[in-house]
Amino acid sequence: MIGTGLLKGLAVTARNFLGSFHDPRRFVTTQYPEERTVLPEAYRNFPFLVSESADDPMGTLRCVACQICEKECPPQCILIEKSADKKPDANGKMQIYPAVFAIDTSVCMSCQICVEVCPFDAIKMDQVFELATTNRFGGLLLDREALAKPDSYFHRIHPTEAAEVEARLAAGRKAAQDKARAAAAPKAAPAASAPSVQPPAAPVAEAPPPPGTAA
Amino acid sequence: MRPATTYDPLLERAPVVLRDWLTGGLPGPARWLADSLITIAALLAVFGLLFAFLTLAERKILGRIQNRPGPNRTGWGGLLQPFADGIKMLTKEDIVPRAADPVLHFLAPVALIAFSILTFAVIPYGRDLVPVELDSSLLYFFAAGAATELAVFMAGWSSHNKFALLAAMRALAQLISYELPLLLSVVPVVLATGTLSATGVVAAQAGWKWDCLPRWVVFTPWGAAGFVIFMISALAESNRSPFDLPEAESELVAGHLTEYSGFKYALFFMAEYFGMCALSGMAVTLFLGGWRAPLPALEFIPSYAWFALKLLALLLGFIWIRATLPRLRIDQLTRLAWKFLLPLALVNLGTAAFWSLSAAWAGPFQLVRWAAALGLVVGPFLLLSRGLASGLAPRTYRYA
Amino acid sequence: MSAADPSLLASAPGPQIRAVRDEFHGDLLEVSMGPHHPSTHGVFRMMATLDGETVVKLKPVFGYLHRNHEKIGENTTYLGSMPYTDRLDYFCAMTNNWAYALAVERLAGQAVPERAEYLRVILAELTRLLNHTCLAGFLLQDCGASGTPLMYAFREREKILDLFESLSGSRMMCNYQRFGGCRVDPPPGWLEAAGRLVGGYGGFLDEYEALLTGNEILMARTQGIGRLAAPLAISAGVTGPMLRASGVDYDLRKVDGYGFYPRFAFRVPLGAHGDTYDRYMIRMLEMRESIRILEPALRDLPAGPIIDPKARLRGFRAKPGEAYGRIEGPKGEIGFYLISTGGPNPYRYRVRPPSFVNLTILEDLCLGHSIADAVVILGSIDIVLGEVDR
Amino acid sequence: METVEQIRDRLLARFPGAAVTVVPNPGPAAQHSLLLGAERAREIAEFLRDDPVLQLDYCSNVTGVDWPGHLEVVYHLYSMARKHGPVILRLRTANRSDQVTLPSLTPVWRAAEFQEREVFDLFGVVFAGHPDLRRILMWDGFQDHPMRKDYVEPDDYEWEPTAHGDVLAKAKRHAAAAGSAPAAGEAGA
Repeated sequence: MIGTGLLKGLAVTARNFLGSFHDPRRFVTTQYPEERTVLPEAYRNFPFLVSESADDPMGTLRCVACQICEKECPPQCILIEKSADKKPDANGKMQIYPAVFAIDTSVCMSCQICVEVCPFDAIKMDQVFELATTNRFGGLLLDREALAKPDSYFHRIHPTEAAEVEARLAAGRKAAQDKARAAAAPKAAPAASAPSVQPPAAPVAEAPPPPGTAA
Repeated sequence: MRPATTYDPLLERAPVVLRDWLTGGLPGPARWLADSLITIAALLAVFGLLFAFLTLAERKILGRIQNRPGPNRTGWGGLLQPFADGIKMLTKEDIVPRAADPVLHFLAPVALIAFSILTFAVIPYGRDLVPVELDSSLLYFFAAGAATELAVFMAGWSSHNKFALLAAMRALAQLISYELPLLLSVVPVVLATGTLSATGVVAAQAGWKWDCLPRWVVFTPWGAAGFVIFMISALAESNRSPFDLPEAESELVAGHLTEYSGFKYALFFMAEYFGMCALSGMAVTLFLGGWRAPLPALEFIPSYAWFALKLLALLLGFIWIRATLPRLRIDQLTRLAWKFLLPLALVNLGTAAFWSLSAAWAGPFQLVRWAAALGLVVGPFLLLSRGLASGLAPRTYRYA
Repeated sequence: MSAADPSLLASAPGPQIRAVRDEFHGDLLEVSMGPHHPSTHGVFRMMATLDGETVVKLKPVFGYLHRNHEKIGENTTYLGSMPYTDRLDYFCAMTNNWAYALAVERLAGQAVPERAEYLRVILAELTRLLNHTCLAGFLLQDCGASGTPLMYAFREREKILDLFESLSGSRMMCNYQRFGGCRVDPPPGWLEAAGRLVGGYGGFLDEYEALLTGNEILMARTQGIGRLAAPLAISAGVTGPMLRASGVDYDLRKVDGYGFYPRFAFRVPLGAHGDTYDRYMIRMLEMRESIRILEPALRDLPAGPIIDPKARLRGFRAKPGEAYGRIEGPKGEIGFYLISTGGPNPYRYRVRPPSFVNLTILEDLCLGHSIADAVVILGSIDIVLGEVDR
Repeated sequence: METVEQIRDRLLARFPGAAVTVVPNPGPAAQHSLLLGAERAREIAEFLRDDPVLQLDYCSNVTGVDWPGHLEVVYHLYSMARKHGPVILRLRTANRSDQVTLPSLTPVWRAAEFQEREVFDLFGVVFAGHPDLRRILMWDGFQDHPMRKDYVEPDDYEWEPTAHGDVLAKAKRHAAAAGSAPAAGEAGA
C-alpha cells in the first residue's frame, strides 16, 4: 500500500517529539552559557608554559629555550629567543631561559606536537576555549607572560598526565641529588687518603631519559 | 433552529454582544461601516497573531522533533521570538536588484498578501460569526485562493534571476495542477449539503447520530476520502512540504524569494501562512463540521473555541508533515495530481452521489450501502497507487 | 562528452527525456550552482547547462579550497604532516591518519604492535559509522527533508566524537596515529563507553531506516536516478560504497587484508542497480557490518604496548625508496604515495583522495536528469571539499 | 601475480622495439616499477588492461614527480577482476623546460582524467590526447606550476604581523620597498 512508508516515518518523528519531553536520550542540547559540558581530561586547546611556582612564574619557567618545539611545530608558530645569562632551574643547575617565547595563536592548530617533543615537559596543552579577542593583530600573539601558568594548574587540568610527569621529574631530581652527593663524597674521601683515580664523571644527564610515550 | 444552549449563552454570544455594544449608538450606514471595520480589525489581529505564533510553534515543534529545544532565548521559552523576527525584518535593508522590473517586483508581495487575506472573509468562525454572509461563499473562497498563483509568478519573473525563473515555472505548474483536485474534492460536499454557502454546509452538519457520533462529512466514506484529497491539495496549494518546490532551498537557493529581502520577504511568509490558515479553516468548515462541538455534552464550550481547536489541530499536522517528508520532484508532483488525485476525486464524486441516493435504504441494506461506498473509495485507490509507485519498492541485497 | 566509448554512457540519460531534447531546441539556460550554494557540500561549483529543467551539460569546477597540501607535506617533517592529514577529509580524521601512518610504515618497514592495529580498526570502523550516518542525513537534506534525518545523524555523530575527544583530545582533528602505533592509550572507561555506543547503534539504525528506507518519496526521488554501470565505474576509478553499489566486489579490507581485518567475520554488501538508492542502502548495510566488526574488536582488544618501542618520534628519516599505502576509507580508497631520498622531509608526498576521483563520472550520471536530481546525485557521491581540493 | 621482471619480459616479447626497463625500489616496500618509453606507452597500457593474465582494469593513482633533470608521471595500476597488487608504470619527459609532453592514458583508464589534469596544473606536464586538458585546481589565469621544486611564491600577501620568521622578513622588505608608505595595521610584537 502506498502510504505505509510515510506513516512509519511520521510515527518515528512523533515518537521523537514525545520522547523529547521525558527521555534525556531524545533531548540532547546543553544550554551552553548556563550549563557546561564536562571536558574530558585529554581535551587540548592551546599550549601553555609550565612554571614551577605560582608567585614567580618568570623566574621558575621549566623551559630552557632548546628550540626543539620551534623546529618541530608544523605551522612554525612558535618564536623563541635565548637569554644571554643563565638562571638556576628546579635542580639548582644553571640553565638558559627564553628571553622571548611567543606563540601566534591565530596560526597554532593545537596539534600538541610541541608537547610530545619537549624533553623538559616545559610546555603542556591548556583547556581554555573562550579566547575571543578584540585585536586581531596583537591580541592573538601570546608572549611569555601570557603563556606561563603554574604547575598546580597543570595538575588540576590533566591529573593523570601530571602524575606521570611528576614521577619522572622526581626520579630525575633524585638521580641528580644522588650524583651530587656521590660527587661531594669522594671530595671528602681524598682528604683522608691518596687521591684515587677520579672515575670519569658521567656527564650530567643533560636531558632526562627520552620522553616517555605517554606525553 | 438554534438548539437550546444550556448554561452560559453569554460566552457564546460574547463577540457579537461586544460589537453591538461598541457600535450601538451610530445611525444605519455608519453603524454598518463601524461593524465591518471592527470585523476587519479583529480578523487582522487574530490571524496576525496566529501567524506570529505559528512561526514560533513551527520552529519549536521542529526543534522538539529533532531533539533540540527550538528558540528559547527571547522572552520566556522563546515567546518574543516572532516579534524579534518582525523587528529584524523591518530593519533589514530592502534590496531590489538593478535588473529587476521595479513595479512587478514591488507588487508581487502586495498582491499575494491581498489575495490571501481576501479568503478570510467567508469562513464561519463561530455561530453567526461570519464576516461576510454570501450564499456562494465557497465559489468566492476558491476564486480568491486561485489568484495567488499569479502573484508567485510575478515574484519569480520580475526578480530577473535564473533560480527565480525556474521557481516561477515550477510554481505555476504545481499550483494549477493542484487546483483541480482541490475543487473536485469540495464538489461532493456541495452535492451532499445542497448549498454553496459555508454557513449552509456547517448547518447541514448539525446533530448527532445515537447522541455520540456527530453528523460531520468526514465520518462518511466519501467524506474521509474527500478530506484526504483536500488536505494533500491544500499542502500543495500553500507550497508546504513535501510540495515546497518553488522555494526549494536545496536546488533553487530560495526559489522565487531569492531576490527579496527585508519586509517583502516577511510578507511572502505571512502570505504563505495565511494561505495555510485559510485552507485549513475551509477544510474544518467543509469536512469537520465547522464550529460544531463533537459531543452534545461539550456544547458549553463556545463555538469559536471549537473552530480554533480544529484549526490548530490541522496546522500542527502541516508542521508535523513538514518535519518528516522529503520533497517530490516537479514531474512526480504533477503526475501525482493528474494521474492519482484527480481520478480519485472524480470517483469520489460518484461515491457521494451513490451515498446520497441510497440514504433511505432500510436496516440491513445500510451495511450493503457502507460496503459499496467503502469499495468505491478503496478500490480505485489501490488500483491507481499500483500504477503510481510502479517499480518503487525496498530492495534486498546480496553479499559478496 | 568524455572520450570513453558512448556505449558506457547509454545507461545514464532516461530515454523519454532525451527524446524531448531533440525535438524543439529552445535556448539553453546556463546556471552556475555554487561555489556559494546551499547543497554543494562545501565550495564546489557545477556549471550546469539546462534545457528547461533537464541537465544537458555539467562541468564540475573546484579548487576553491586548494591550499597545496602536498607542497606543505614536502616542506615539513614526516611527523609534521600528520596533523595536516586530519584536514584532508575533515569528516574522517582517524582514517586519514591511518592511511598516512600505513604508507610511512610501509616506506620505512616499521612494525606495529597488535594492540595498536586493533585500536586502528576500532577507530576506523567508528569513523565509518559516523560518516555513513551523516551521508544519509545529507542525502535526505538534498532531497528536501527539513533537517530531521540530519539532526538524528548528528545526534549519533556527537556520541562518537565524544569518544574521539576523550581519546585523542580533539573531536575532529585527532592527530592520533604515529608511525608504528598510536599516540596514547585509551583512558579508563573508554572501552566500556565505546561498547555501550556500539551496542545501542543497532537500535538507532532500525529507527533511522524506519524513517527513511521505506519512505515512498525517498524511493521516488532516488530509485533509477544516476545509474552507474559497473564497467564505467571500474574504468573511472570509482571506489568505496559507490563502486559496490554498482555490483563490483572490491573492498580493500578484503582485498589487501591490512590491519588484522581478515580476523573479523564481516560481509561486503553489493548493489544490483547502481543508482542513488543503492548507494544509500549500501552505506546503511555497511554500517551494520561495521558493528559486526566493532563488537569482537572491542571485546578481545589485546594488552601490550600501543606503539613499537623502536619507533622514532622526532628526527624520523626513511631510507631512500618509495611506497604507496592505501586503506578503505568511508568514501573509498584513500592512499598516500611517498618518495623518500633519505632526508627528514619526504621528496614527494602525494594523496590519492577518493572524493576527487569519484567526481570523474558526475557529468555522466547527471546527463538527462533534472537539476533536482543532479543535486541528489552529487549528495550520493559523498564528497568533502577538503579532500577534493587538498 | 607475476613479478615486475616477468611482466617486462612479456612486454618486450610482445612489443619488440619498445623501451621497457625495471626501476628498482630500494626501500623495504619493494614496490618496483616499469619505466616505459613515451612513444608506445598507450599501446602497452591497453595491453596491460586487456591482457587476460594481468587484467589491470583499475588505475588507482596518477602522480607527478619533479626530478632535477626531468618530470615524471607515475601510474599505480590494480586489477579489480583478479584483485592483485600494484603494477607501477613510470613515464619520463625529456627535460623540465620545453619538451614536457607525454601520451595521456585517459582513453585507456577514465580514472586518469582528473588526476592527469592535476599533474598538468601543478607540474606542467602536457598530456597529448587528453579529452579536456585544463587547469583543475588553480584558476585559469594562474601562470606558474606550484608543485615544482623551483617554484617561487608570489609575495603579494597582505601584510600580517605574525611570529613567522620569513613572513616578518618579507614584511620588512615590503615596508622598505613601500618607502614611507605606512605598513597596513599596527606594528606586530
